Amino acid sequence: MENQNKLIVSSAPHIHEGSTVKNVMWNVVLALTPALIFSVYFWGIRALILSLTGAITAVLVEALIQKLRKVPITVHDGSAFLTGLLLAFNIHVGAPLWLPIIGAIVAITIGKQVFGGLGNNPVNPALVGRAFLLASWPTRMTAGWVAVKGYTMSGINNFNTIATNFEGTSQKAYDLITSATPLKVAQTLRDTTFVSEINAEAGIDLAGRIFSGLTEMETLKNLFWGNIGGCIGEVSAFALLLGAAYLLYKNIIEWRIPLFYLGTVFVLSFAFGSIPGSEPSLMLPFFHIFSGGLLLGAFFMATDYTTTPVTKNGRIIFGIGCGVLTIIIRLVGGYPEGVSYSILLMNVFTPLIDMITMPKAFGKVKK
Amino acid sequence: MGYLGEIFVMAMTAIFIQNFVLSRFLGLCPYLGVSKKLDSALGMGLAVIFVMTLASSFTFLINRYLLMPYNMEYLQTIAFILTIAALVQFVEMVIQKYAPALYSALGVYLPLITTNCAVLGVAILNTSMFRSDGITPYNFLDSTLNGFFSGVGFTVVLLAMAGIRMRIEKAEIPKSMQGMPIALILAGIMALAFYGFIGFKI
Amino acid sequence: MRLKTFPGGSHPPDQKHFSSSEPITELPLAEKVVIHLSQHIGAPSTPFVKVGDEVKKGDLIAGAAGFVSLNQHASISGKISKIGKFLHPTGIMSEAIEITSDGKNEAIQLTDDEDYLTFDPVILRERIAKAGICGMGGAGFPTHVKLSPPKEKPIDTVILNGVECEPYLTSDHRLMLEKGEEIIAGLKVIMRTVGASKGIVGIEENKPDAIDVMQKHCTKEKDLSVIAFRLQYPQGAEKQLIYAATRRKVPAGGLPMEVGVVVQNVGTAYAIYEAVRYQKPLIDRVISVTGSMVKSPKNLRAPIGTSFADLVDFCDGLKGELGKAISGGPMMGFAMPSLEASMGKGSSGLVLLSPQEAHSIEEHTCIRCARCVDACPMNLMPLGIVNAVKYDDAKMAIRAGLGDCIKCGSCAFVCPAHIRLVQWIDTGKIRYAAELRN
Amino acid sequence: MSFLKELTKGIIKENPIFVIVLGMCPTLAVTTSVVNALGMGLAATFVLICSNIMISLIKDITPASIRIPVYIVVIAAFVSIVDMIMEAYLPGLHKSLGLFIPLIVVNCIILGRAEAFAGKNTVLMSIADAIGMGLGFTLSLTIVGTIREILGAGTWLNIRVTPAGYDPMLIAILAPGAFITLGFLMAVMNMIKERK
Amino acid sequence: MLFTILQTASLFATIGIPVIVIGSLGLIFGLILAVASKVFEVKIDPRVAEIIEILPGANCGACGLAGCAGYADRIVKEGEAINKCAPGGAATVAIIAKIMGMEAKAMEQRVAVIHCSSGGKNNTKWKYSYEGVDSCKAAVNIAGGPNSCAWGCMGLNDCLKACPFDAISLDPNGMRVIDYDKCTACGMCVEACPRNLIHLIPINRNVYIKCSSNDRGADARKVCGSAKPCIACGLCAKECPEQCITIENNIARIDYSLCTNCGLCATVCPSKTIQDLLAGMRKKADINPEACIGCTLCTKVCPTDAIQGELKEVHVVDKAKCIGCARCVEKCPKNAIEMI
Amino acid sequence: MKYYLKLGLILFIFSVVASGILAFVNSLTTPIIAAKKAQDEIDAREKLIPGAVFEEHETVDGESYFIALDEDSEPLGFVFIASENGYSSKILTMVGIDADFNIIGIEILDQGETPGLGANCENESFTAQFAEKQALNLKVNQDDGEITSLAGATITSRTIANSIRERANSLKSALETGGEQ
Repeated sequence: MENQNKLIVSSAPHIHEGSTVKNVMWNVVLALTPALIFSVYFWGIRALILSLTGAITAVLVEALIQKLRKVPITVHDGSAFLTGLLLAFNIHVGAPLWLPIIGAIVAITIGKQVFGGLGNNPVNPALVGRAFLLASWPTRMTAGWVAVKGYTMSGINNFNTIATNFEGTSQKAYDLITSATPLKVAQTLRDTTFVSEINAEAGIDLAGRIFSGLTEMETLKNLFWGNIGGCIGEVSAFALLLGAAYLLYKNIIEWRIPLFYLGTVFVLSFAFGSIPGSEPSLMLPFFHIFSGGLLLGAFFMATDYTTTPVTKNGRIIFGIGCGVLTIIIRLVGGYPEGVSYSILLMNVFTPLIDMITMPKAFGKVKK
Repeated sequence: MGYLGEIFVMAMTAIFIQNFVLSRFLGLCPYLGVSKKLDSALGMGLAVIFVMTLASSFTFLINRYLLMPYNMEYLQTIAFILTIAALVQFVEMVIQKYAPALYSALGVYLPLITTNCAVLGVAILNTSMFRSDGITPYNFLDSTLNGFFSGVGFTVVLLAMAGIRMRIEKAEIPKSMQGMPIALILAGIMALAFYGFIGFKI
Repeated sequence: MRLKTFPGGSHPPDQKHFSSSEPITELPLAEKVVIHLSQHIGAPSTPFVKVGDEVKKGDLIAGAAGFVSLNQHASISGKISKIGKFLHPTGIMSEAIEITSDGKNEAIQLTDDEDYLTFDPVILRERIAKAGICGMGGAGFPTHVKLSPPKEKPIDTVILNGVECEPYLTSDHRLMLEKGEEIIAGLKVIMRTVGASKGIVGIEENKPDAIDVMQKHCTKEKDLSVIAFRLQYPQGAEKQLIYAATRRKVPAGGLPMEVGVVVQNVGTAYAIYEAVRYQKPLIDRVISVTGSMVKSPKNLRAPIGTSFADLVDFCDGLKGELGKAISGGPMMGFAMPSLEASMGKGSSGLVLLSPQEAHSIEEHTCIRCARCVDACPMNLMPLGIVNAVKYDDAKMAIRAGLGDCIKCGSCAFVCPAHIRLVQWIDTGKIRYAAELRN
Repeated sequence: MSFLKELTKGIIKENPIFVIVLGMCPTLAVTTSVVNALGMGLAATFVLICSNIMISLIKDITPASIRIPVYIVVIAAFVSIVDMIMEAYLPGLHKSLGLFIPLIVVNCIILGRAEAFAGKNTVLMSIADAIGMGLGFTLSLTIVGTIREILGAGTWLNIRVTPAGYDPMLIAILAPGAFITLGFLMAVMNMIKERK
Repeated sequence: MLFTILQTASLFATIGIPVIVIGSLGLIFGLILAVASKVFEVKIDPRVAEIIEILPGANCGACGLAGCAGYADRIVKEGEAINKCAPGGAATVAIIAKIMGMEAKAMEQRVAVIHCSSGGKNNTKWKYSYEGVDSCKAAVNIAGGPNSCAWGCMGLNDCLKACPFDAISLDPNGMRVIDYDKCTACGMCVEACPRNLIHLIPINRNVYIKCSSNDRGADARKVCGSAKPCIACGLCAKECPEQCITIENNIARIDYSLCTNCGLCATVCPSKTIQDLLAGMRKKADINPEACIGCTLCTKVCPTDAIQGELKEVHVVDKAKCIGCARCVEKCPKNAIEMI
Repeated sequence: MKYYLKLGLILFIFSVVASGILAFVNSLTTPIIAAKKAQDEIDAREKLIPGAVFEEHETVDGESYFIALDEDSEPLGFVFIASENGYSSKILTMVGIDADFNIIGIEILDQGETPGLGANCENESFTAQFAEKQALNLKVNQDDGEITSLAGATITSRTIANSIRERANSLKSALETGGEQ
């Protein structure tokens, strides 16, 4: 019969710190807004349109699927919005509008809803969407990038000093610096054909010069503020760090994965990141950390709750694994950037990592 | 690059870049069938490594010393499958008799491997594989190692698959997606992830 | 220097302001008390009286049924009016003896042995057992059992638990302020009983006045010390307290004596002092009546068996509609279906919450954020245990640490999905009791 | 059981791909285009028919303990024949099917039908079973191939069927697309089954 | 002559060598396997061998196990389900069933019934307002369960969730209804109920006690939300013509091995605790006046005194009183009574 | 013993029959396959430089090439097969050049590149652009050359261009040193 006016009885604890899934997700979205603001500042309203297209498509698709599945519609929890936003952040501003739409559809269906929705997906849905797009329309995803006005794609502004005295090749160096993202430049320089095209010694010399240009202070500054070419969300290291600091402060993400991820990249890029003809320098790790989607990945995607290990040691392994894979792909892989794939791959192995790092109870000794 | 480097290239290629399951489409039946539980996946994986290594070396010898001298490469299929079937059955009988513990761990998976196309696949592929210079065909050791690494590649993805499947076992997967469809989509996502290894220059 | 603490844990708001400045007040005589036969861990006591018997305050009315059991004494004088099922502070119905007061409050004769500190440990232990003392922090383990460690496990350290990490509760805090000397005396008795050479009083940093008082009483004794801990829940849990104070790790599934430590609540120490010196049985205790819904929050010294309704009446009643009544603290206490229940020897507080505070949010599906893993002071995987219990996988649940869980509630407190982790774990503990024993 | 019933069951009721879920490797590997799918399907059908006939003929003279090796030899022989004939007369198709022609030997459908059906039934019934199963296999391959070719290349049987502006979704003819396409097809089959 | 030799030689080259090579491979493997099968023979359960024999042997892994032999082994040793072989199909299942001796035994069909009349929205008394895990097994530990009756249904539907056949559904009041057509008596709901309210009874007995309270009558009445508790008055036990009802711990129990499904107990129960699903639907006795010899045997067995008639006179059934137990039919020496 | 023999013999008989049949089929198909391959090459050459007569030659390094002669036995140009490992396979390209090493046309004979990406190198739209380009410094646009790479398949495109360039250069030096035997 009626149970109003009865005392509420429930299991302990009877108090809660007050966090909810909803405010966790929207807080992450909030932490991403500086990056969005920066990219709108750099590229104008189109960055915003692409981002919102991705996010809104994701929300609509999720609502539609949940309606078809006849389960409660939970789009207000912000997870779909976040997925769509992250997906759009991985697309460059010159991409057609249908790219984030299809990406968001794929991310939500194949990446998330077929597994039963939030909490069940084995890999990061936004990255599934991105990998899908990259495999389907490689040219659309890798061509037609736009540099920030007044700057070059690669962030190297003093190309005049770099490429002088190289008869017939300065045009080539110029093209490279102005039209390729920093990591693409690094990859091209590493490719022996670039060097061998010109007579060998001069070629190595030129490659070394351009590479030093990548790692000099001025370029790093451009990388840090975002005065380069790149994907919508990854362009400004500063904005991403701002968001990351907020999340760490709010205790929404945990420090282990980002720290070990970035730490591994730092160490490995210092050890192996330079190219023949260029001196290894302490700038090199910073170049690797600020360029590409590493900060976006390390703080916002490798920390995705559902798809990363739950154990503390597992998170350390995960972070190191992501770092190693990122550097391997950047240095010897077929893609200039390896953040997405390294996180995806580690996602695949997350259940195994969890299993082998199951924590021992306090006071439990090894048998 | 010394021979160690050659081995490294071979391992990376077989395990990640040209993974048997995810990019060569070989051994899919056990990959989809025996990946529901982690322990059986591990048993299957180890058995596959064992048989693939053994089969690679045996079929290499048969190919090099029986078929090639007489220009009878067209008999590869029949000779290889006969060898593999007999080999597997023989190994199974031996360990069942002398190593019951090993048998209960691995042996039960052996018959399943006879008809695993990954084993015949690696045997046939070995006959047309070249070292990284693109000229030297695989020798006996190369073939054996390739068999071993291909088996390892199979095992790695099988284990990852089993881990994920055990985790999503309890997820509220839409009814029509349960079972094989979700396993296939998972495989698709894993293949997508393995695209990160594409174009490696090692 | 950073204060000592333990790994893991959470930071619930302490909410001590309601009653921390209220001195301990004596409760006027209640009309009825209900003495439960199971106020402790172990076999329920055997009643020695029948309906109609006249008893004096302090009379033995039920005896220990075995070693791990407890004596129960009348907490007021009067007539036995009923022996039957009454509402227990944990919310269930259980066997109890009801005494109706005769208004005289006549007590048995007490002694005073000033040389109690020279007594043989055997006698000390006997007096403690006779007085029916159990752990007063909430768990209710019979004290004489805890103070009888086997010979092969020598005890070198006694830790007094003055942490009171549960939000709202202030009874231990007030007791330390007002009865500091007696508590230290109790500590010395405990040390003598178990043959320990070192005594530590552990207090959290949010009670600086208590730290001062206890330190004052300890200054003369070189083998006694007071340690201040960083504020972190559950500092008061036995294993966490031992680790924070001594860096010793009690083995999983083991008792503190395995690392040479005995932990006692400050309230217990006070009761031990009274029992040994005056041979006074445990018939009353200090309880905090607090929370947003009580008109004047107080720390009361009340006879065991007083109904919570009587306590609330003495605190000028409720402010409005009551949402939840918790016996104990909000992290580990029990919500009760009504205030009819009567307090027991382990009742350290009564927390009264409004309906708004009491309502909880619906469970969301787990998003695997792993905050429960980070918060668990026992280094377990709460989400793993819960999933296993949900799908009835006893083996997996135990592998993930079901048996080691201390039910501190840190995991459920921080869970953004509001999953009732503790309830699931509790369900598992009950369902797989047989498997856990193996 | 009638001849006709044996013939038709393999196409829908006991469809080897969608219902029994056997022979996944070629299903995923060679369905990048309809031509390949048809070629593979027909090659397998041919082997299936021949081996079913042969095995139902010899079933009484094979001792149980070497049944599998004998069956495998029979199947391998037919597969090799197909391999050689295809190389001689359809070199293009032979090249694109590549490794998967010899691998018909270990296709679970062939050995499975040999064991489960031909080893126990008459020649006539075995032929019916083989044709049915083979057609079911071919049909399934063609469906998968159709979807993948249209999505991934914008063509069907190498004829352009999509509007000029269509930017082919390459993933459909790559490995991940193979898995995902088949996964969704099976989900659709399940959904249809549930409706019934 | 020379030509013939040449021809033979070239024929040998094209066909002979392959034949020799592969033939000898076959011969060697055949021999090795044959010898090995004897030398390394390991005794296994003959049933395993039999099952391996009839399984397709494709080792496809569709069963999720390691090959046909692995599957056969699991069937025999661990009782794995026998219907997992996709290539084998129904025929194989039938043969395995035969080998395993699993042919459907003639077993009395049973169904699950819930021994409580509360647990819905409007017929449950609550002790407190429960907030917590939506599951009976979890709620039962919180202050002894949210409903006032410590023995009754908490209405959180663990049984419904446990049913693998969707045989349990909710009526508008939130009461669980068991569909007898779908129920297979698998016992999952019996396991699931933490208060042991569900039991399996023979499907042809339609009478059961709809209460499980061990409280004494007055207490039980106080806490029962539907006001239909068993008060252990013992009327049913007294009236039951077969003496199949016993009262123990303040609750009546029916011994179904004796019960004849007459439904009399349901009619006498003062608190309407006994559920009779056939009430009012049973056929009533009818005496053929021509065959009745007036022996009065039937009047003696009738539990409700529905048959009237003096010795040697034709008896008449009072249809209003007859409950359709058919005891008279059995007793009548002349087969004069029929249930219509 | 008899049991073992029986098993062995049965397997033997099956193997013998099977291999016999296979050998027979093989003896029938081998010539067809060989002929077909040869014909394909002839067709390809014919397509590259129509109406010419081809004469096979070998350089000192043992690499074969063809000289295309017109009706008057005047050399029209050369045809050779360039091969190099591409992205995931060995790519064989037949190239026809005129006497000045300008490409007349190319034909991809064999490749196993990624379908949809590298495999598009067989498409007319890709191969046609090679015509009339100078073979001696053939490069793809990424390397500052004139050949527009296939979308998403730079490696394949580059492999083809580079292999042609290298073969053309080695042929040129072989011809210049008069290395013909």
